[in-house]
Amino acid sequence: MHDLALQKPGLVGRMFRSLKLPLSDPFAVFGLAVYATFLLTAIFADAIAPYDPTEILYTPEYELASDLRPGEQGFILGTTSLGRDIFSQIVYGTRSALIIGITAAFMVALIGSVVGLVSGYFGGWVDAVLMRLADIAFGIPFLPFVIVLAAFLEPSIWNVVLAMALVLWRDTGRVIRSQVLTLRSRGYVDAARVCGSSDLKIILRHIAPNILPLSFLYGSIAIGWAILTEASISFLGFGDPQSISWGYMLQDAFASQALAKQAYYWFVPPGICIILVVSAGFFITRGYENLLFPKLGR
Amino acid sequence: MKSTCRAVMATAFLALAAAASPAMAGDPIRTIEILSRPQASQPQEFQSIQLIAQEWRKLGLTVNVRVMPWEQMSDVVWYQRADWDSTAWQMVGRPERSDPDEIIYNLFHSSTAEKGYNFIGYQNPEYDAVAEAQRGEIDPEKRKAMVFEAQELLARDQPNMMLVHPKQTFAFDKTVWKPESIVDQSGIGIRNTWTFMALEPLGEKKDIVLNSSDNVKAINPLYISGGVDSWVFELVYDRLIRVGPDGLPKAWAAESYEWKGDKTVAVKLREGMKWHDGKPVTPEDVKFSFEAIVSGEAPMYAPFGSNIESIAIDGQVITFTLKKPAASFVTSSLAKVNLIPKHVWEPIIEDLKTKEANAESYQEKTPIGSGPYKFERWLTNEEIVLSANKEHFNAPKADRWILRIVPNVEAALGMLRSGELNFLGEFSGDPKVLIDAAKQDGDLEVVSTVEMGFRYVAFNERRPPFNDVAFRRALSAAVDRRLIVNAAYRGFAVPSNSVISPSLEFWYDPKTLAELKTGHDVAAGMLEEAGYTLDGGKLHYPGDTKETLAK
Amino acid sequence: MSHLKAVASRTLQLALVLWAVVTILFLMFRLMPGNPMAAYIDPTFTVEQQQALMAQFGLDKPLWEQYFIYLGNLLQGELGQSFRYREPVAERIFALLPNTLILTFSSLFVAYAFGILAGAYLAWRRGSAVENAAIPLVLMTRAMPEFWLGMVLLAVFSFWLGWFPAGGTRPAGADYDSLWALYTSRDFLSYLALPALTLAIYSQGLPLLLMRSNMLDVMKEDFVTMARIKGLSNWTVVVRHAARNALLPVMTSFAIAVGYQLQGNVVVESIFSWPGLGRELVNAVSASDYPLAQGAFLMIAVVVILMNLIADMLYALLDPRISHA
Amino acid sequence: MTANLLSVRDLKVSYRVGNGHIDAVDGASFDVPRGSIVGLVGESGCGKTTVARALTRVIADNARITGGQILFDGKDIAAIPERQMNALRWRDIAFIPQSAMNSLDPVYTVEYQLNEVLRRRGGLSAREARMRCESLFEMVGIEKGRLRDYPHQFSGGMRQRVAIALALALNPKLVIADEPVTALDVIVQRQILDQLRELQTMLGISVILVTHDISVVAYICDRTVVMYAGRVAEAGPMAGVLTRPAHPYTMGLRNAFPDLAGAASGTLTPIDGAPPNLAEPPPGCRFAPRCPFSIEVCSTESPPLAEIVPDHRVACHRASEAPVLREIAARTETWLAHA
Repeated sequence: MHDLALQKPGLVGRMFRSLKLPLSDPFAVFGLAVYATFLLTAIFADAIAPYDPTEILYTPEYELASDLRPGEQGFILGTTSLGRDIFSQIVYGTRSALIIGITAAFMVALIGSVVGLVSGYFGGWVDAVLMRLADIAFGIPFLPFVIVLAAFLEPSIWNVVLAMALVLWRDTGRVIRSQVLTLRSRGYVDAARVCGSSDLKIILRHIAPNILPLSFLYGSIAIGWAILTEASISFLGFGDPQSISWGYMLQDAFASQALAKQAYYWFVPPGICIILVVSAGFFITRGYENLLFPKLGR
Repeated sequence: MKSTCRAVMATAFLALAAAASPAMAGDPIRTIEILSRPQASQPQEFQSIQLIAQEWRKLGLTVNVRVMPWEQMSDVVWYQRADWDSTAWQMVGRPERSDPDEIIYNLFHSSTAEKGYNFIGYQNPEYDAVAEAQRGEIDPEKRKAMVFEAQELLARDQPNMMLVHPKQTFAFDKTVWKPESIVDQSGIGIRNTWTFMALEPLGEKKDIVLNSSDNVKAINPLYISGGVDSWVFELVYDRLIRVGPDGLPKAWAAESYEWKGDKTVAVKLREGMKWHDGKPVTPEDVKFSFEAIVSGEAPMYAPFGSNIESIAIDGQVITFTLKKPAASFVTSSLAKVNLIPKHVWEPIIEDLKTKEANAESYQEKTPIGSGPYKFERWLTNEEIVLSANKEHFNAPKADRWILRIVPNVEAALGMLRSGELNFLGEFSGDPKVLIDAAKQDGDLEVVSTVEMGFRYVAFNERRPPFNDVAFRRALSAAVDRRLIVNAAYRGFAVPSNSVISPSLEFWYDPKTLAELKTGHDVAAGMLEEAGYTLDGGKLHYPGDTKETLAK
Repeated sequence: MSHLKAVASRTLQLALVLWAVVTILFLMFRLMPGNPMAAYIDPTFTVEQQQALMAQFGLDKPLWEQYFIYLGNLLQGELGQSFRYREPVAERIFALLPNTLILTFSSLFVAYAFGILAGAYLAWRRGSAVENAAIPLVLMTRAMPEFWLGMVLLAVFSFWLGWFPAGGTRPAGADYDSLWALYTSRDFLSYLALPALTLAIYSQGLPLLLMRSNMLDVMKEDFVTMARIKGLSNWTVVVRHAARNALLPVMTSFAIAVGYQLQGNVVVESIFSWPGLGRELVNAVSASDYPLAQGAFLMIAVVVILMNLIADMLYALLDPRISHA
Repeated sequence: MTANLLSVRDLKVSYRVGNGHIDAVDGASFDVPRGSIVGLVGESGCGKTTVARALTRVIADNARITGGQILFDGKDIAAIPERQMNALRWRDIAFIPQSAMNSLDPVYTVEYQLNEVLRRRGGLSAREARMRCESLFEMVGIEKGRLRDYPHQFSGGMRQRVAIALALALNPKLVIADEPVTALDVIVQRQILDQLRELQTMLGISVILVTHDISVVAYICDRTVVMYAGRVAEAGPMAGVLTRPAHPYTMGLRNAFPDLAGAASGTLTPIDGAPPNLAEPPPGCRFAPRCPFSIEVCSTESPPLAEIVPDHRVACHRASEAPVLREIAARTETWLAHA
């Protein structure tokens, strides 16, 4: 017992290790690199972005600095029809994208894991109730649900997160539950119970670490879902105009007829950012799948 | 750049304030809220509000722009009348609003403050008197003087901060339609009933194909269902009077009309008119049309008939006797109420009287009117097809009128250019884009018209500091309207300081705008004069006024 | 006997889920902030008119009473009256449903046909340069916002190249005897092309990846090796044995994809002016037309729930190990 | 017409693994006389299944026949083009897999799968095929009413019979049975083997029976080929090889298995140690590291496969001492001491 404690790495290190990041897969590594880049951008947005993304800018002649092309007047990616700096919006958009993505992913993974754990571990009526709830969640069409929620609540990026937390835990929950059932059938859970470990201890010690990578996998899918959903919601006009997101930028671009104006510098970059972040999530997911379910292999 | 500018300004004010060293300063003014709709649905409104908030902040106010969709905003403004500070709002142009009565009376008369359209709570007995007087005045010149007085009172009190009268921009394909045949209705634009009757085809294409972003809700002559719907039923149904291209009433199904005293109008029905099912249009039908709206089955139309005491028929002459004098009766009632066939609607209304639902929820399979176009087909959310009524006394030159539902403005422009549309009946995008597209395309002609409607910021007079005229005047003066015209409307609007649009030449008082002084210094001066002080860059109430509404 | 029991319990479960969704729907629409009628107020309205309007739609009754009225009406197939259109919700929804279904199914057929073939091909070419390039590309198509893709396709194929019309389901003013005549006309195909393509590009990823990984699994199975030892042609081996088995889960996913697609249509229908259920839902929600929004939402939910059930049954039907247990 | 239906000469099969390769079969030679059952026996990983599959030329993606000849009816089928080879498959060379469960396609009925070979490979008409299906089922003792059933609806033994019926469908000359009874319980094993023998005699075909179980060989085979680590250790008539084994490996193997009849002949003694890693095979005799009788030459020189008595070949440096070694090998301690 004693030297075991000595060898124990810190909690963070242990958590990190049990995530089993798929570092052998080049695409997954690319995905992680994309995440890292955007994460840094989001953290240092204030330092990177030359302007406040919502500030209406004027030229030195005190005219509205609208629809400037990239490079004109020193605006890297030009300005919007409202006279806002596109580059700064992209930079700050990273922040909301990641905030939405990561919180939504966290919620989905957390709720899904807890439901799956409790349901799989305790079984019986708890399981029955939770799985019926999952059935109901499966019966709710997701995008319409978000639309309704976003329309009735005040426009906010948190609507998407809330909707995902309310509905999308279902997939994670079911998968984790079946994983827990498999784990439970293995001897050591019974062994631990015979030794007098409490349920909580068994769950935290023996089961939770084994499902962590699976939660993380579903989390990384959820990041993409959240960002795409936020973009769709913004496009349909239910977004939050106060916080600049890439979806909002695209909506702004289309509403301002960037297509007809051939303002590619406006509607292409946010699209690429979305594709990059979301597919980065998918790449990591695939790396995980290859790691967790090698039978799917390449 | 801008923030430094602000800082310098603030310091300057600080110095000024210190020099004046007021004996007393009130509480700092709480955070002021201003409501706006989202950029997605209302880009110009949203941008105007951003600009306004930015200017107000320079006066030392803390301003919070709250964005909410229309449903929520209207709910707050209408039903929580004590709970908001200021809001963006708009009135849209409609032909019957060519008569100023509705705007002058409903928006500002104290009787509508509690539950009606005076949601800002404007109370001014002097104004009430003028608004009431103009209603009963049949002599146009005398009435005009009263309407001018009302406009000047509003300019003085600034119950609202008037922003602009936008320009309506439409376009059509000049290779399909003869450009000279377009009618530009004042305050409305070229998308109007007159144009649809007059459009002259140049070649083989004889169908007017136009777009709307909004779905058609109903084609029901007894239900005021929405803007797009009115395009349709104005073509399918005739009215005794129509508001002409110049904004003044014009005899239509009526051959002529005549005021007999200040409570009686005699109307002579045109002869030889027929319903789309072939039956003749009779004075009985006309009488029925005006009785149907007050039958209790058409609540939205009821106000347009509620002032009618009796209707008498003598040959082709129909005489309306009113309960009390109403100058606007011709425009707002005779030009508003659709003529409907008695033989179709009488049984329907009798049947509806026994039921809970009313005529507003009744949709005929094939609406029968007597108008210049006949109803052909309606595909839910996709298109409406009308065909020309060649027997009409003002038969259209086009063959069909086809309304396509195109929710996406980008797609609408693309369709216009590809020929899928030949008349741009609605364009919510950037007019400059449209003009550029027309230049590139060569086939398109764009026409902009100053609207009858207007955009404004409503101040809630119930809540301090908006109950103070000086404060309202200062806030209104803070923003140069030209900045809004240029920055938010791209030049496609005219500055406004009156609820009457300059497009209504007869009623419009140009003095209101000419006397409006704007600019930051003007506004700051007004506030200072009224005793407001700046402390630490924050604006404070005058005297010992306490902030009672801070959260 | 046990078969019957399984069907009965499945049906009961379905009913339970439906009831729960209906209830959530009701509460969601009624408990949200905002007066439902506020958006329908005109300056000419009097107080009495406003109250009459509320009464007409039963909004003056207590919430629980509204709920039971709502449930009762639903049981009779009555979805209520639209605030905005003043007509029965069911009528509008059933007018729009065919358009949505045809768009959903045609795009999914294209997506599945392509996805299945390409997935099988990639499984066959596994480890090749083609595969290495294709997989990330496919993942990227799933990472694209649908409206963005739709807009780009619209700009390129309609505005720029002029190959396809920009929106709607038919040429202006064209008349067809029936929906069938419309759906089988050539014109319709050109109107369908772009929205269906947008959806298809987005949805081909799922069947493709699923087919590929299933194929890889199945190709390792003994019976495929046996088929080769039997001297059967490559085609027979790959198509009749490997693909047939790999298809099972893919076909099941089709039913679920229908449910998902129906939700995704919302965005694409708005871009291509497609008169469908998704756009109606968005309109109704923006206009606070509760009965209509509820009806459209419910209709989509019913299809989603039904498709989940069909997916289960389809699997059982297609897999003799379950159907012939 | 040669006496041997099949003659394998110096067959080499190698697998590509990573950057290197493994010679799973390294110079195997044996004969299959017409009308006989030849048992191909050895531990798992000895290359017997690879040989069996190499005979059909349907081998793993990373495997390749790198040398030797497979003379079938006098023709080297290792060298003919794939088209010709494919023509031979199932018509001349059929296969009974280890697990019929996995080797029957789960989504088709048994009848469909029979029909598939009968019609596509045998060119039978629909009617002929149906009659043939029924007679095949009769032949393997399953009621024809079950033709319409799916594989999962049969029991393990029944499925194996179906697999036999399938193998016999086109009257092949050679049937390769890869561990056909391994997955079954002993009683069913006997039934299946009896039937196989019966049908083989009746139809006069040749059978290669691949198994790790020497008692199965003893039960029905005419001849035995013992493989070890990719090579043939000993080959000859079953009786000769099993009663008078000349290779120490065969001797050990004999001790390690119970009789098929169930009665163990004395105690069972496993051969200690594991087969060599074929990526780096030991020089000399590959059995040498495990062999209790190995001498110096064994670990330097590879023994040739030489005929010690007519028709009985052994690859062992001490083949001449076989009778003595047999005596010692029969003792359990020989194998234990070595460990």
